[in-house]
Amino acid sequence: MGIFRYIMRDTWRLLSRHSGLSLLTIVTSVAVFFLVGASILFVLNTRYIVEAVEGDLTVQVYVRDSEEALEAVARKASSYDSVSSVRVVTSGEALERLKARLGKLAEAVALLDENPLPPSVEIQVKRASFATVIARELIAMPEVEEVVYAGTVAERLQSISYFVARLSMVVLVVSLASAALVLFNTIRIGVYARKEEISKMLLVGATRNFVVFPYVFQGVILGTVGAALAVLLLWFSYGMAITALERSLPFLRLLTDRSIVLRVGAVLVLAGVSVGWICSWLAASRFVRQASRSI
Amino acid sequence: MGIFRYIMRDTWRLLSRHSGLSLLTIVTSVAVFFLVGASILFVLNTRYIVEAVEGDLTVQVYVRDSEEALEAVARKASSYDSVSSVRVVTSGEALERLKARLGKLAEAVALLDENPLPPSVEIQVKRASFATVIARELIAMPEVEEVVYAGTVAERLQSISYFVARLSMVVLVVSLASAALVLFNTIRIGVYARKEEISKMLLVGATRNFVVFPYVFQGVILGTVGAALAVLLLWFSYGMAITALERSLPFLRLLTDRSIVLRVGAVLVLAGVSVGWICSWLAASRFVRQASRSI
Amino acid sequence: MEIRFAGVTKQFLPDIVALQDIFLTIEEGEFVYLVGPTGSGKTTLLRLVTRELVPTKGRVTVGDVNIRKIASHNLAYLRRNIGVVFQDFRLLPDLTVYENIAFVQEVIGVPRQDVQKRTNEVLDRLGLWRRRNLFPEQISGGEQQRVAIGRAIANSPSILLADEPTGNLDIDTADEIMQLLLSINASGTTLIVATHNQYIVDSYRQRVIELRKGRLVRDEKKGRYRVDGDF
Amino acid sequence: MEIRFAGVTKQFLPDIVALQDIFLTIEEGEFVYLVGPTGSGKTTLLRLVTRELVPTKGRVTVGDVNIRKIASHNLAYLRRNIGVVFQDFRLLPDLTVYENIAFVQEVIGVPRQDVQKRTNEVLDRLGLWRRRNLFPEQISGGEQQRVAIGRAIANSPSILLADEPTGNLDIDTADEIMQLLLSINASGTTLIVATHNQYIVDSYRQRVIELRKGRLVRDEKKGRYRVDGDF
Ligand SMILES: Nc1ncnc2c1ncn2[C@@H]1O[C@H](COP(=O)(O)OP(=O)(O)OP(=O)(O)O)[C@@H](O)[C@H]1O
Ligand SMILES: Nc1ncnc2c1ncn2[C@@H]1O[C@H](COP(=O)(O)OP(=O)(O)OP(=O)(O)O)[C@@H](O)[C@H]1O
Ligand SMILES: [Mg+2]
Ligand SMILES: [Mg+2]
Repeated sequence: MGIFRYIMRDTWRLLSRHSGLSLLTIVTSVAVFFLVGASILFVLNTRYIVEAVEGDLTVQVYVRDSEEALEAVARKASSYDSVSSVRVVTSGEALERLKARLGKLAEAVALLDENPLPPSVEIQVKRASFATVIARELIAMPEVEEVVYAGTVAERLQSISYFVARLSMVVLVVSLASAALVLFNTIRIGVYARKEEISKMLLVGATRNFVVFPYVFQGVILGTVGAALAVLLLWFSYGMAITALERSLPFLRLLTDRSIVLRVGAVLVLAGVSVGWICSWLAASRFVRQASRSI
Repeated sequence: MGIFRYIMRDTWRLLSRHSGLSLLTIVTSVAVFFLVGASILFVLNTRYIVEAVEGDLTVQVYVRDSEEALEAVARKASSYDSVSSVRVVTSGEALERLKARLGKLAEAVALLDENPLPPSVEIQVKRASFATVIARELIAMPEVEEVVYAGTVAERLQSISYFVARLSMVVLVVSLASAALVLFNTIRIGVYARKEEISKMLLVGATRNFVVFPYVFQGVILGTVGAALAVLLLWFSYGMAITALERSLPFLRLLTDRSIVLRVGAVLVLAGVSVGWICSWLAASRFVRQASRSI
Repeated sequence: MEIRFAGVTKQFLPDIVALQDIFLTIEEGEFVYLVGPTGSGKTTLLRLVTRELVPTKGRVTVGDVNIRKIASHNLAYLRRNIGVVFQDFRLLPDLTVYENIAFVQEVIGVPRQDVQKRTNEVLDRLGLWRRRNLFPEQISGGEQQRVAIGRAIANSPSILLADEPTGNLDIDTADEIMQLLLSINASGTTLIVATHNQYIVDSYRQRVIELRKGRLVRDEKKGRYRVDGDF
Repeated sequence: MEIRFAGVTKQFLPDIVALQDIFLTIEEGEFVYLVGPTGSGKTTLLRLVTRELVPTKGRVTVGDVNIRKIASHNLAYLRRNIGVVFQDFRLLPDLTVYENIAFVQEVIGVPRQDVQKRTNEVLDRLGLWRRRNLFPEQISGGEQQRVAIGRAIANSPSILLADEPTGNLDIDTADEIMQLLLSINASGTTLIVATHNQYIVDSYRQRVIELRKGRLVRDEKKGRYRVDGDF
């Protein structure tokens, strides 16, 4: 217990007696964690947008003209988990839509004696990849005449979404790796500046732990404070970014709930604690080993 | 001249006698420059893709049915710089297209006695924002009956492209700022580890420049080597990324020419030189000033 | 604790033999001067006792332990029994005079109040009380040397190694320090003092061990700094 | 160059007056011992000459220059005329013995060959030739001290300040160093030697200036380490 208090006191001394060094390290870790946090938020939003776009995907199922057939198909479609909404479109509605769509050509359609358009069931799927599956299953029903859906678009969306998922992993891995590397080096160079002291402490009978732990706690504090400040910065800049985006790109659906920053922030702070711990532990015990190697 | 040689020799000593420190600094600067380079390439590609998508934008101009009118409109359209291609679509072609587009409904069209579709001029614009302008100008021509273009899509594309342009600036500024900050801190902490030596050198009669310049050159070398290695890394990983992207997202038009990496690389190396110079100069001269302040 | 060198050679580079074939026993509670010209191996001998160095040949034992056999994580416990006044002091530059002396006690877990009491006692004894809140670089060479001495004796170690402990002290202060060392020795601590100070060796006669070019050339009870008629 | 202290006081903290009201003139080419108990202000006096410190009150002039008036970028040129053996040596830890001595010559732009010649000469004179490629932490205390001396004399400065230059040397080596310093003084260099070494002060009699608690209490031509019957 006594020892622990001495170690905490030594941690405080390390921080305060080289406040310049501490400040530099904190600034570095703020920059690093801000970058990591920003890339995580970017990735989360991109994924969300892609998902939202995917959600707009419609499968149009043309059905033989009978009330029961329509209902059967609609019922079957509703039973899928991956379907988000099902709507029945009658022949009349379909004609109205066609007229609206043709615009200039509407008069051509008006020349028709009878309505040639079949009724259909409009299915909204949750994910581009489901469209193909559902289309294939519904075409097997005897009531169904034809299934139309944006094949290429669905495929493209699917591969884009797959790509975004992978990209987000790459961005995360690269930014986390660089972050850890940079922090590790910074902390290590900081310890390097004091390796003389480490060897002196060992010479007067300090145990390895007594020497190493103040550095470890110092690293944890610097990492955590850096991460926390980065989260603060992210909080404000995310707010501003979202506001700016909503003004200039109102059609994008973004993660506007700022609580997402807090969740990302929690991860960052945790990373700060562990990166700080690991890096300073590695750095300090390396110099301890070096210093206690007798020649 | 003699002095300069001594300074170069001292630079070499700084690098080689603390090779651990040099290595750490290089690794940090590789990480930092890699991140900056990657974000630049990301931004360039995003801009390119947006431009490419924008380039797909078509303005359809319906013209009163006469050869001269069609030609007049086509001629006028071709005269715009912002137009990338102009094509005349006859009534017959239009009908074929409609049939293809209606699919299931083609038979409805087949019932028509005469072809009710007007001929049109199809204009490809280079940029979403031009579509509105051209549409407005062409509708003023007496030969033109109607102008149809993807109004919302054009607007969205325009704001997305505007946003991507701004985003790329933000990404660049943030990543450059963090890079400079991290490198500055790293170099500064490295010099911090040797401030004792700086004050000793000053005490035995070294001029400020004699003390500072080895640190400056050291910083330049570390920054430049770091940037160069980062460029090498980018070269390979960009190749791999492009290959992977082309396989999974073949419809995306990317900057596949790897010479783009070399151009970005040149910028990075230049940044390495200048950031290395400025940071180490600031750091070293700060400690020189501190050491030569008499109490 | 007894210190024993059995055929110890310490070689640094192919052509630098700092100690050669040293046989030496220092009993518990002895007071030994280590003399010899500069570069003769005095500091090297002391560094072998604290296992800052390990011998190239031969065996060094402290108490019952062969210092080569100590696992490096147990080293701290050996060193706590040995107080050292380093020739270049090796004070911790970020700690004040007070903190430097307190540190070695804290390291072994002495409770706060005891540390306070003992540190103040030592500061007082060495005339450093008024400098207690200054950092090493703010005090004079002789003051730093006394801090180093204070740090070495703070834990009342069973062995005290003092490497040139009076090199930066005037004669009167050196006398006081010698009184202090003698009283510590009287309480049972083994003392090895490496020194060039003829005055103290000749004034406070004790066993003298002389090294020359790494070889033990003289081991005399109640000796002098130099043998009469030496060179 | 003449060194003149005119009413110099140096105060560090509200309660630490390291030097008080010093009036002192040291002519060009003089040899002066600076003595006094530990903490009496010897090092502080020397640091005022190199402008490591500026006086709190009074004026220090070296040659014709008031050291307070030197622009800090001109300081280097003042310091090149002053060789200093620091009490704690202050060798550059990343440079070998050879490089440490060569460095001070390179700093003032001496051409390579001349640096080589002079450095080897100095190494030879100080018996450090065989240690030339070792780093400071690899050599003994006395060897480090001689490197510090070698560095200070390498540029044949017009003023040589030596702070406790024999603290880590045995008597014979100290004698050699004194011969060296005397020969340097004979060639016109002003010498101030701060020391606790009674033996050298009494053997090589020169002007002695004694400080006590920051005050100049004695200034004697051909003096001794202490006045007979002192305390
Ligand atoms: N790490 C090392 N590498 C190479 N040589 C060394 C090393 N440490 C010591 N030596 C050499 O060993 C010899 C003995 O050194 P040591 O420090 O024991 O001398 P010393 O008797 O303490 O001298 P002094 O009185 O000058 O302090 C010296 O010549 C020194 O140069
Ligand atoms: N930077 C400083 N801050 C506070 N006090 C200082 C500082 N430098 C020196 N002193 C004090 O001034 C006094 C004179 O110091 P100085 O180093 O001149 O003594 P000295 O005569 O050289 O002693 P020694 O013989 O022990 O080397 C000392 O008591 C010291 O504690
Ligand atoms: Mg020694
Ligand atoms: Mg002094």
